Amino acid sequence: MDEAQYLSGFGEALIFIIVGALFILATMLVSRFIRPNRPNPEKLATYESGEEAIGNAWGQFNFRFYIVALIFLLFEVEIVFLFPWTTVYADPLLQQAAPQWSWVAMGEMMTFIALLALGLAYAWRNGFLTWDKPNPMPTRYQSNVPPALYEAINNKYKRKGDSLK
Amino acid sequence: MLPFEEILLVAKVQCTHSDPVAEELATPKGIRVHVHDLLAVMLEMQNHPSLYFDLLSCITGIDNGPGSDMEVVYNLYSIPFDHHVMIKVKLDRSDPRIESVSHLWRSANWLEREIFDMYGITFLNHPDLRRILMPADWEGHPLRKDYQHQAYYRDIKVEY
Amino acid sequence: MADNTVQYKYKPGNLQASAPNKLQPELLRAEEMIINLGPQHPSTHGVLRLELLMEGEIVKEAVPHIGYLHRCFEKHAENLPYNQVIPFVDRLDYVAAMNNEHVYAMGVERMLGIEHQIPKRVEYARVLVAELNRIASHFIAVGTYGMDIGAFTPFFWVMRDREHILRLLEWASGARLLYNYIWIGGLFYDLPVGFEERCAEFVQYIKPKLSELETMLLQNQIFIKRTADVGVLPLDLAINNGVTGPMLRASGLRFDLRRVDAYSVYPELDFDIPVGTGAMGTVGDCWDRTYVRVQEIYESLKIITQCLDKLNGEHKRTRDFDPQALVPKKIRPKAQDLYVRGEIPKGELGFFFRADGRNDVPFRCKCRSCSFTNLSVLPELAKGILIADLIAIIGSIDVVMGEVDR
Amino acid sequence: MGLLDQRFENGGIIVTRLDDVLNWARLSSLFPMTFGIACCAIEFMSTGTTVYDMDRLGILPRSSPRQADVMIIAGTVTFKMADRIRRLYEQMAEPRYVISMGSCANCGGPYWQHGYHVVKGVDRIIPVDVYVPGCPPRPEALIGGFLKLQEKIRGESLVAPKAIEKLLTQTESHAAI
Repeated sequence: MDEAQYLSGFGEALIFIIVGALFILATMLVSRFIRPNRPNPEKLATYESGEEAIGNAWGQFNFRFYIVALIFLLFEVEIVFLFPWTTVYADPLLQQAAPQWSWVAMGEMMTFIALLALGLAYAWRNGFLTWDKPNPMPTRYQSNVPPALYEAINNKYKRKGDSLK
Repeated sequence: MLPFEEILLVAKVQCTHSDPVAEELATPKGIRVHVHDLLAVMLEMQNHPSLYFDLLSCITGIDNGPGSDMEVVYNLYSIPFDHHVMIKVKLDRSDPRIESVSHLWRSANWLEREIFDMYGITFLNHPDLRRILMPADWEGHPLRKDYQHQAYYRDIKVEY
Repeated sequence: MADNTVQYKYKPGNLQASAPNKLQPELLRAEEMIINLGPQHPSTHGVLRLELLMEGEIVKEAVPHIGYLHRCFEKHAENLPYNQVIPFVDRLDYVAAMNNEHVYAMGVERMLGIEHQIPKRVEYARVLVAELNRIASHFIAVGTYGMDIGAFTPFFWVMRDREHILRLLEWASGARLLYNYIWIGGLFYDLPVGFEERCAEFVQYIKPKLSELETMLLQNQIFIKRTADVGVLPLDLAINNGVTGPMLRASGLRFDLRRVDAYSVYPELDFDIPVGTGAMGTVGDCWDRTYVRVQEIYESLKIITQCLDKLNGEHKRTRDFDPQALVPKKIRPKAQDLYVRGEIPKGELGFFFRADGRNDVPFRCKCRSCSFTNLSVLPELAKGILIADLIAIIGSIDVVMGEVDR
Repeated sequence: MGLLDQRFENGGIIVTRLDDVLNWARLSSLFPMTFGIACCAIEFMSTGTTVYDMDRLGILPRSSPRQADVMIIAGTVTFKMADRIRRLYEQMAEPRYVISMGSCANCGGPYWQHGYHVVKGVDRIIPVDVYVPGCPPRPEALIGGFLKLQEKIRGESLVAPKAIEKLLTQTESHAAI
């Protein structure tokens, strides 16, 4: 409606952001003053399992991780768009001003989602969503003992007390 | 169930260097074989249709002290026939070497590594003969009878 | 007197010098990397370290590094008289100390030739405390395994119930965890008055809790999804790898030394040997291993009930019964080699003794520990699995590092 | 005597020193590192779970050294492990404290004579604040160790912090390398 209120909504958010940032900065500042600071090579090491990291972390990763991350990000962004849209698409004031407003808004959003879904279907179709299946490969070992002998052991100790029971 | 004498006979057929000796003072009863006969005897023990020693329970290294010899003792057990046997091998203490049996029993892999670690006995054709329990830069083989531990490790006193 | 000043001097490269990596980073192919797991890691059950060759999430090779808890058991056993070694035997598999003591005492008695003279009451008391401790050990195994998989509640439940066992054993022996209760030729002390009644109460208390645990953990869909068909160990491979205990039974072989060797008073007791059936997946998977452990708790309860019957009936407490009557003053076995084995919660614990007949200390005492050989199967199981499943497999092997490294 | 005990009488104002507030904050949320080495780790587990419930003292195990305040050496320290313990200790955020739990960590315990691979006391590797005797110590003893540590922290001062003083001497030895 009037401009002042419209702005104050953002103003509130701005104040939240500023206070939040200040809070974090203040706590970090306080801890900076009171914490002991004695770095040494072992302390600055990244790895925490008690071993020394060797080599570097710039190895090649499978492309699959990147694609999954990308698809995930896409739908995150979609959600971000959906939230403000839900607050306005059924707004009675806007509907009064333009009677077709809700249908247009709905149609636009559905098109947007359909486009993304198409992308997802494409990725799915191309097999980017199928994750690595484990393929356990214990050494094939066939002992010379005939399985019947083990079966005999199983029968021997099967249940001594069946008659006792 | 085969009596011990027949197990001994089975071993005897495989021995080409010297006859196996029965050790009566052992529980389960033991067979002492020549170090070069070991692999043949072990292979037969595992695959003989009335023995089938399929479980290698334990491998023990023994150091009989300076001036004497070293021994490796294998404890075999046959699950299908409930046989026990103890196979003993004597080694030269100055240069202890013996064929690995880790291709017959996979459990021998780590057990042999442990004996290598503790006694310095080299297992020929072992896939991965490294120290297993002690640090890689430790000096000496701790369970030898003449072992003296080092005074310091990483500048920490080893003695109390 | 030990001087307590910091003596350690840090030098870069110390870590690699004491436990060098086996896998070489220079030899990696594209998309492969080496991940180090442990020794400080919440899911490796102590100080186990694994070097993993990974391709994405798939483990291609696992190299276990052990020895971070090597406490020189064999050196102690060869330098101390037989009876003084029992505390060190406790500290091998420290969650099942009674079982270790039982096997060790049995071995020395067999060397002395007094194995069959032990009074029945002593033997029943030994089996009773050993089975109680077996339950405690399986509780730890199942509880921490649930925690590895992501189920936290069962862990608290089993720790609560385990405390009752610890209090019973503390009442009998005076210690909570490491007891030194079973002596060579007897017991440290007869069971305290009223122990049998309390024990029977405990059995009544624990039965409903166990079925709760089963519903909560074994029938839990998340647990089943995480463990069924994971880490399948075929029987032939298991035997060839020297795997024993619940792991071997989960692979489908009814092989329990309490039955096979029929030592102590076990032949007089009626109990079943649970085996893996592949109820939720394949025979020999992680679910089967956990299932076998839980079923063994039931079997142990059966044994305990029967022991209590005997201890209250046939082999009743008498005023002049001395559990130390047969304890030898001087333990000097004849010259011989002896391999003794017994079933502890993790599998076959064996001791190889060589006595020379002249000394009170064994010439050689080797401990064949089940966790050690059970763990050596891990590289086989780890090939080609997801790294999340690796945690499930380590937990299902149920390693106690004190016993692996000795 | 608690820090806030009986101090609300005069108009609800708390007068305290910065030292006290800091010490109070530190001692009330001692996060130990879940670093079980041997038998004592099982008792440490017992302490953490249902029956003894360490949580009621604000003691909550953390898995990463960066998030931990206290390192509990729960078990036998071997020479192979010594390098790792030292490194994990270095990686903890300061102020950091060490509780040596059990005889093995205190002095080598039963392994003092023939234990060629056992470090005779973790204090040869890292400075220790509280020693808890026992083999293994009962959970009550470990909780007692924590209470002792809290007492120790209560007496610390920002001006001359004892734990940090000790560390300073070590960083000098680091700088020398």
